Amino acid sequence: MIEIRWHGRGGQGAFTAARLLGDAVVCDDKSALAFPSFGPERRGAPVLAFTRIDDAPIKDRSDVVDCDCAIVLDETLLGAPVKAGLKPGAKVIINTMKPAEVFDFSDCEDCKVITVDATGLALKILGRPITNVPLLGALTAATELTSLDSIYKAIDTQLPEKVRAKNKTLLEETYNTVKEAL
Amino acid sequence: MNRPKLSPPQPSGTIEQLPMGPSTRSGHLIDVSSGMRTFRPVIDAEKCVNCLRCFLVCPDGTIDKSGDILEIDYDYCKGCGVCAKACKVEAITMIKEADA
Amino acid sequence: MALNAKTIPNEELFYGHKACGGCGGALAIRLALKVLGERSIAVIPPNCMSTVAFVYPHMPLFVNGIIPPFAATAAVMSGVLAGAKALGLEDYHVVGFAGDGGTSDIGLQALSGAIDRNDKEIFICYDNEAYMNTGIQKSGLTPYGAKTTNTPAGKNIHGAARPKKKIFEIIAAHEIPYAATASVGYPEDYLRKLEKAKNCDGPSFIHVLAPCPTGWQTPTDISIELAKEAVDNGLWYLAEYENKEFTLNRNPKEFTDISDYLSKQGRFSHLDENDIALITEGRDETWEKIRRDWVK
Amino acid sequence: MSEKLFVSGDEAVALAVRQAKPHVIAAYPITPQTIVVERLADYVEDGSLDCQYMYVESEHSAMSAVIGSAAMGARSFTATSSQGLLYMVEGLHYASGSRFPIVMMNANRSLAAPWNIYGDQRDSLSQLESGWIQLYVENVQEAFDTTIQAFKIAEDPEVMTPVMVNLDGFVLTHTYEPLEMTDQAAVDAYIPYQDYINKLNLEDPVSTCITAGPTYNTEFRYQQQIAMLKAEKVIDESDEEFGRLFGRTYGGMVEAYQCEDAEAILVTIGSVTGTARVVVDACRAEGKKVGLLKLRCVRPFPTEKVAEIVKNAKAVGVMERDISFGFEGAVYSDFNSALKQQGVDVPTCNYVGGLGGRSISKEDISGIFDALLAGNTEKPVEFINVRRDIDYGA
Repeated sequence: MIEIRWHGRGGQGAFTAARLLGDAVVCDDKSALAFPSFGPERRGAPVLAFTRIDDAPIKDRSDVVDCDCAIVLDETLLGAPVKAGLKPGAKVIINTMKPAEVFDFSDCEDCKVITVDATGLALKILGRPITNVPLLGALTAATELTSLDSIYKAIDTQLPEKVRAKNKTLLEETYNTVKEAL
Repeated sequence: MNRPKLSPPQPSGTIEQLPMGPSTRSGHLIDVSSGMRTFRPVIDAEKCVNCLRCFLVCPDGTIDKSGDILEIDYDYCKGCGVCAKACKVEAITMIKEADA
Repeated sequence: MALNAKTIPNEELFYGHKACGGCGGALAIRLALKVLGERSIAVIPPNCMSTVAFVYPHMPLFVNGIIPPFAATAAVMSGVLAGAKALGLEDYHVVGFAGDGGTSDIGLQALSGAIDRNDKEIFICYDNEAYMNTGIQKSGLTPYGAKTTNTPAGKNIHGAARPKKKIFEIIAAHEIPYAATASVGYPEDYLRKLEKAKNCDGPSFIHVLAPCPTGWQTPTDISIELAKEAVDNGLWYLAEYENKEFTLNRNPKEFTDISDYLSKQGRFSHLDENDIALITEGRDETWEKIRRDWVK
Repeated sequence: MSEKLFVSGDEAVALAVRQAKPHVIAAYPITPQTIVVERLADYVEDGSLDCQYMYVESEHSAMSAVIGSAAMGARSFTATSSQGLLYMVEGLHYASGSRFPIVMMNANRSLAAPWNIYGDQRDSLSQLESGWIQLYVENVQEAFDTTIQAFKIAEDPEVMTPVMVNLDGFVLTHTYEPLEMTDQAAVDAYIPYQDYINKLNLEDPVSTCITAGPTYNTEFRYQQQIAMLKAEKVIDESDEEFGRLFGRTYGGMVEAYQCEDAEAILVTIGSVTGTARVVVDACRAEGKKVGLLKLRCVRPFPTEKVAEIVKNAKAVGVMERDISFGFEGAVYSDFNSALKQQGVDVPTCNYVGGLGGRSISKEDISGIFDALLAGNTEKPVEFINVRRDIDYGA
């Protein structure tokens, strides 16, 4: 079972990304659960979202404790919650203009940090700093958990029609940017 | 007299014949109201001018206007006396049930 | 064709019930069903009228009927309407018969919601000015000074301390298509208003004064007459609200004597001159306002 | 070919309701049920659902409205949660007593105070006496399938009793999972609309929901009890038929998982069942003889079935997200009574947990299995994970 944790702020679409990833892997005939950190958090408050992925149907409904990957939609969220429960070899994907080296995750065993300027890409393509879909692109580039094609399908069912095309472009561009950097 | 009549009681049966949930056909009278009466109204047909005021205000609807003269359904009249008070020509008298 | 004793049907649709002799509420329902007809669906919350209409297996209601939760007369009516509409039924009227408490207190939320939905239901409040079914307790429509079992009259308390809620105006404030006040003491006026409610293409509300000889502590034979007196002495008024306008239907040049009306009723027997002065003052204040605002 | 979607529990219920084609929907929004009523409103707006959708001013009115529509013979649905369910309570009894086949989704949520929007089952379990059939589901697919089954159960002429389908708040209502849809034509055939006799009738007037005094009341109540008992078979059969038509089945009233030779059995309700399955598999891999008894239905209570399943176990735990303060969990009481009725003498323990949304972990469950296997059943009622030392930083 692979467990992904999304760190965002209310309104940034962390849960939408968690859902898109889940839907995409279901398109790949895997199983997935996607759920938010349940609660009444308002716009701007730090929130979590989770995607659980497995080949077999997922039955476990307890909280996600350890994760294979943490995705940070906004670098101001960096801190103890991001480091909590990272499995050895976990990947941390951070939306920032800074290089990966400046982030110290030495206390997390074999942790690999990947950075991407998702805000910059989002501003260029969407004209708005919405970073959930680009970070999903970065995650896909870094992990190959699913394919861009499957995410396109997920975008077609989970997102409103008018934002689909631009988000697909943004997804692809981030994917390519991260692939090149790796 | 054109007024609903006392219905015969339903034949006894098993619990299965009870309606499902508390529901049943509307308009089924198994009891009369005459026992609630101490006085009864009596209409003097000679005095009556057929203004139908009594028919209009009877809370129990026991005054039948369908015939040539007004008729009271004594099965369901409770003897409240509203009709007698309402009668402008004093054609209705309340008499003691025992004397009726 | 004007509705009156001659023109309304002879057939009874609420018959053989065990209401008290002289019950104003029973007359209010009886007359309403004569106007609305046999394809009526009557929603009657737990009150005196449902108590006398629905005790299995004695069934004095000759139309469809259902007892809703006390607070939910109007909501059940809405559901009945929605169900009937969804099933394609036609040519029927959904009517509620709630008492003063079932309208102005516990039933107010659901009634407000139903009017807000613009559901075509006819809501009739038969107002006997207290919770009579439970043994005469004060409701929101109990008038100032009335003695009830929870507003007793003694040295310290003189019965109910507040005037009646202006429920007609509260309902009108929803901009309901049709609302009216009525009295069983003016049956022709009530019949005319029922006909309007019947033909109204949306929610309608009639607040009909319906004396209770038991709760008012009066002889049974004067109960309908008292409902007329209340209009004549100005303690009640006959009015309508439609097209977002109020109309006063009866504007007496002179009021009859309030003390006479009060003294006939045991529930007011304790009132002193001060109380009667207060009641008179309240009446005059109300009339000053309604004459100013409701008379064209 | 069935379509595969990725939806939340709330969305699954809305999709199922759309396939059941109710005539009337009346509901009032409350977290975490809200998405059900939002989606249904969308379906009415886009024309994919043809029904009378009522905006009501409270849950009390929502339940009252579906009582009114069901009284007309209309297929009727509502949904609520927590405080909303409690605000409906009066209506629950009107509906069940009148034998109206209403279907309701309840998003299981804690009750105030303390105020809490998260999941536990104290709302619905406080209503075991309401005369409603109570079904509980484990995952989003089961939520969908059970909602469709609920209409069949409620409207069965022998049952004619309202059904409450319970989904754990958030853990099911807000979690997205794969969902296989059913074919609409097959659903139409599975739950065809049928007229019923205890409804109002313009051609031959009926009085319903009427008064029955001491002379008749007992007999009407007895009928309700008989209908509930008959429902047990109908729930099993409805699930079997669903399985034949759609390829998914849930064991009807209960599901026994790895119980045959189990020495320790844990009884679960709702979504925690999934986590417990994982633990059972892990324990079995270690050679521990443990099993799981999932109660899919709590009213009617599957007395004979549970006794039969646990009769050879050495110890049984009942886990519930509920407590009747001053005593024990309501389901535990029922369960013990069922064993007693059936003459089964197995030590039992009550594990109260998951209150107010607290997660129940795999470690919690494996700890319970270890305790049961070790015969630690002296303390009958145990709160799981009470933090006796409160760390305010955590």
